[in-house]
Amino acid sequence: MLGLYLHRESVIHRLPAGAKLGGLMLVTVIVLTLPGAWGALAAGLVGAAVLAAAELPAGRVLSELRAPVVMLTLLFGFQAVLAGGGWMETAIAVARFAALILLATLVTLTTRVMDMVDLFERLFGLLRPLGVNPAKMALMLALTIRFIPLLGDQVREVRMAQRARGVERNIAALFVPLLVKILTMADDLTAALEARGYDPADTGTKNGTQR
Amino acid sequence: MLSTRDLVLCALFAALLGGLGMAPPIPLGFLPVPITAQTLGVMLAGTILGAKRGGIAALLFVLLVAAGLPLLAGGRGGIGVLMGPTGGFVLIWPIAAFVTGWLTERFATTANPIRLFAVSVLGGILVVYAGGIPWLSLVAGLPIEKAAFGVLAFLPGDLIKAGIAAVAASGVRRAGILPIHA
Amino acid sequence: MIELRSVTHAYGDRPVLHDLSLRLAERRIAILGGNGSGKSTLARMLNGLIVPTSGSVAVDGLDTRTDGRAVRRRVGFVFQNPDTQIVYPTVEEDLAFGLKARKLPKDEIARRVAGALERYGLDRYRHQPAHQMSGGEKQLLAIAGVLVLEPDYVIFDEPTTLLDLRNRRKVIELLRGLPQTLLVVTHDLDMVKDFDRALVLEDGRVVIDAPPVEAVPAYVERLG
Amino acid sequence: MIELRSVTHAYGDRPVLHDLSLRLAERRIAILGGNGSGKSTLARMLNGLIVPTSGSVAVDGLDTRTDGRAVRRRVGFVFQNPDTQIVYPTVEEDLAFGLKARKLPKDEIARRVAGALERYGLDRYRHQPAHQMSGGEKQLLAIAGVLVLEPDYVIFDEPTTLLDLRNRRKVIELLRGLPQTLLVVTHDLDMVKDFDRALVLEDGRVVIDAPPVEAVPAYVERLG
Ligand SMILES: Nc1ncnc2c1ncn2[C@@H]1O[C@H](COP(=O)(O)OP(=O)(O)OP(=O)(O)O)[C@@H](O)[C@H]1O
Ligand SMILES: Nc1ncnc2c1ncn2[C@@H]1O[C@H](COP(=O)(O)OP(=O)(O)OP(=O)(O)O)[C@@H](O)[C@H]1O
Ligand SMILES: O=C(O)CCCC[C@@H]1SC[C@@H]2NC(=O)N[C@@H]21
Ligand SMILES: [Mg+2]
Ligand SMILES: [Mg+2]
Repeated sequence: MLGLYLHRESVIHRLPAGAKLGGLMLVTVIVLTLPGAWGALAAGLVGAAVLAAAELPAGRVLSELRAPVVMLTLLFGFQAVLAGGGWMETAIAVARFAALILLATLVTLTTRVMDMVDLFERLFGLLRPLGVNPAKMALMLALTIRFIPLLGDQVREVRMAQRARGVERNIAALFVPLLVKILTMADDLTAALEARGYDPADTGTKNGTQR
Repeated sequence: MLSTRDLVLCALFAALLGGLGMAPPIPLGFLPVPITAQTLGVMLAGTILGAKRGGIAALLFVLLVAAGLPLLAGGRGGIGVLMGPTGGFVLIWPIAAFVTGWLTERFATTANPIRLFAVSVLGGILVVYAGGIPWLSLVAGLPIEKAAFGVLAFLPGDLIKAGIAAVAASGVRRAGILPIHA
Repeated sequence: MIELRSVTHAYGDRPVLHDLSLRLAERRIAILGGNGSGKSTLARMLNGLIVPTSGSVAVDGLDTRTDGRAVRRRVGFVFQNPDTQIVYPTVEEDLAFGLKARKLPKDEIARRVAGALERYGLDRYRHQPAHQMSGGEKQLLAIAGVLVLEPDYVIFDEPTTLLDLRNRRKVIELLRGLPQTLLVVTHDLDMVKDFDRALVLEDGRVVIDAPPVEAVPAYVERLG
Repeated sequence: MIELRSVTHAYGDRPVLHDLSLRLAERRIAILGGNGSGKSTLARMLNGLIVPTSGSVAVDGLDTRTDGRAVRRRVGFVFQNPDTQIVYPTVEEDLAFGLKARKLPKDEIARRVAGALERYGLDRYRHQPAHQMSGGEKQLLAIAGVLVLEPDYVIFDEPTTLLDLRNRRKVIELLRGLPQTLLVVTHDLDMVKDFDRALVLEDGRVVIDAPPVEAVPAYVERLG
């Protein structure tokens, strides 16, 4: 996976997160309602324009699309063959989703996680009457993004440790140590968050440090 | 209500769900829905974290996919994908994790792998199919019986995942870590 | 000053600290002891991350049990593993995290982050994902993330164990230059030799309490 | 003997080891170097956990690329963090894990596990959840879990960093008593002073290759 946010001093980078996500939604709806190839074409053009304006390395960004395109082709392609839908239809479906994935990727590449999370926090504010705590949701989203590469490291480490002990492939045996590690790491992560001034009681709900 | 530790655990399992997307998806051939490892994450979130935290973990994952992160198997993400034929399966994951967790809290609080397997099947397979089949039928224009019949092809894989979830959750319990009561 | 009054702590029914009473007023205090002797538990107690099962801990007169939040504002904490301390994906965002949690105004946050980026040599990593940095750089970021909050006391729990000699030296130098009161848990006896005081823990009790010149040789001898 | 022929390794497009050619035949070899210099990558290459991007590694004539499994039977590996290596919830089950994977007969497994429990002082933890043990005990268990497989070579990647002085000494003594050929990655220069050979890595190249009496002072000097 291409790193999440890729810093550039571009107009697109400076746009507010809300505008970018709102725009993405709008384009998505348009693309999915426009008939035939038109939607894909429109989204592709928007994508190309944004890609250029964002001053991102086009080659690298587009190569990120390779896996999803292969995947989409396999998904929709078989359908064409077996269900007799025709290749044209498959190509259009693949192009539509590929263009939408490109647009989504461009949003995450040009928006800092913090800004994205702030946006979610404001949106969740609307759900406060339902008992939703927007600050907590926001923090969890940020943590999730941070934990994904951390987890990748843990998986690699655990797998290597198993191979080193002569077990080349044992999925059940992979998950036990992985989960034990994740769960023990949770203690340290919790302490570190609170040590840095995060206070769960801060945002309306009660429940201080407890172990 | 959620302690800091709960926030961390939810985020960790949401990340785990994302991490399982790195495993290459397998296309079936006759449905525009692949076999993926990610439902295993749904089962693990439920059986290990319980209803509330498990549900939130899966919800975080869905929100991040909606925000555009390429976290679905094969590097896909964004609202567009969620509107596609597989969207129903994904959107139901928070509820599926919640149900798995709810059942776990009631019937599978020990290290007994059989019970853990059963709750994983009910929450992580039945609920997911219940969300996925009607959506698939609608979006792909398939008659619902055909969609339901096609989805049966996922059953062997999903049963294996439930087995892995049961063994793993049982191992975690035996290791003496039980965040379900914490 | 940090004061412990008959502090006892148990995890479940397993006692880990036994009736500790201490007044910690020196500028640089080392906490030594074997694996499992209770060092991390004691350290976490000093800023209220853990509250004692019985007894009390007070920082400048604030009780950690009742004023935990105010205590943590004064007492920063750096852990052994930087990976578990970094919250946001990129360096700049991560430095801002604690400041945002304190609800400081935006421009104040920006000012302090910029200052920290420069002071700790992290400027060129500003927009870089933290997980791509080396172990030493990550530990610097973790320390910076705490110091940017301008605490009066900083506790370090084995901050150099994962570092190589060069990075270790860097961190030690950084510590030496800090104006704050420092409490350092470590197995690295060399690092604390010029400290003002060293406590040696054994099975949750302080068995040596003296300046390092005395305490370190006595500790080494105890190890047999 | 382990032999590297023009080994190069890159993660993605980032080169980490550059054209290394080495014949490792000494009984005790130390691998030194800064954070990120490529020590762990090199160590993992020696038992085929990582295969070179170009070039080849052979252990007693077996190529790690084609005979990875057979190589790993001969070459044991102990990681820095014992938590990663401990697979099964309890001590006894964990020790049996690697033996079962080798499909040894049941009574042979029981015999070897009992032997290891005794030899490494783990007998009283036998049925205890491994992750509730202290750091030092966990590291002993991790080492025991590898040695119970009776490899001819053992690679240690910073086996003592998380340990206190006493446990560190225990591990060092344990290493000293091992009949196997040892390769040890470490930042602990003291630990390797009586080794037969020390390699110092810098940016993926061997910059010093000499007995520790020469190599260690030269390395310290290089650090400036
Ligand atoms: N969350 C916990 N639950 C139960 N027991 C714990 C917990 N944390 C620590 N312990 C136990 O308490 C004792 C003291 O642990 P502590 O972490 O304070 O030791 P330490 O001196 O920091 O050791 P090390 O040098 O290995 O870091 C150990 O026996 C440890 O196993
Ligand atoms: N799986 C990986 N993917 C990408 N880069 C990696 C990976 N593993 C290591 N690296 C990079 O390769 C370089 C060498 O890493 P390596 O772990 O071999 O260093 P090391 O000498 O063991 O360092 P340390 O003393 O910190 O353990 C580092 O820059 C590291 O960031
Ligand atoms: O990646 C996606 O777009 C969503 C895939 C949904 C896959 C469903 S979930 C239940 C069933 N089991 C599988 O392995 N795949 C399907
Ligand atoms: Mg400790
Ligand atoms: Mg290393």
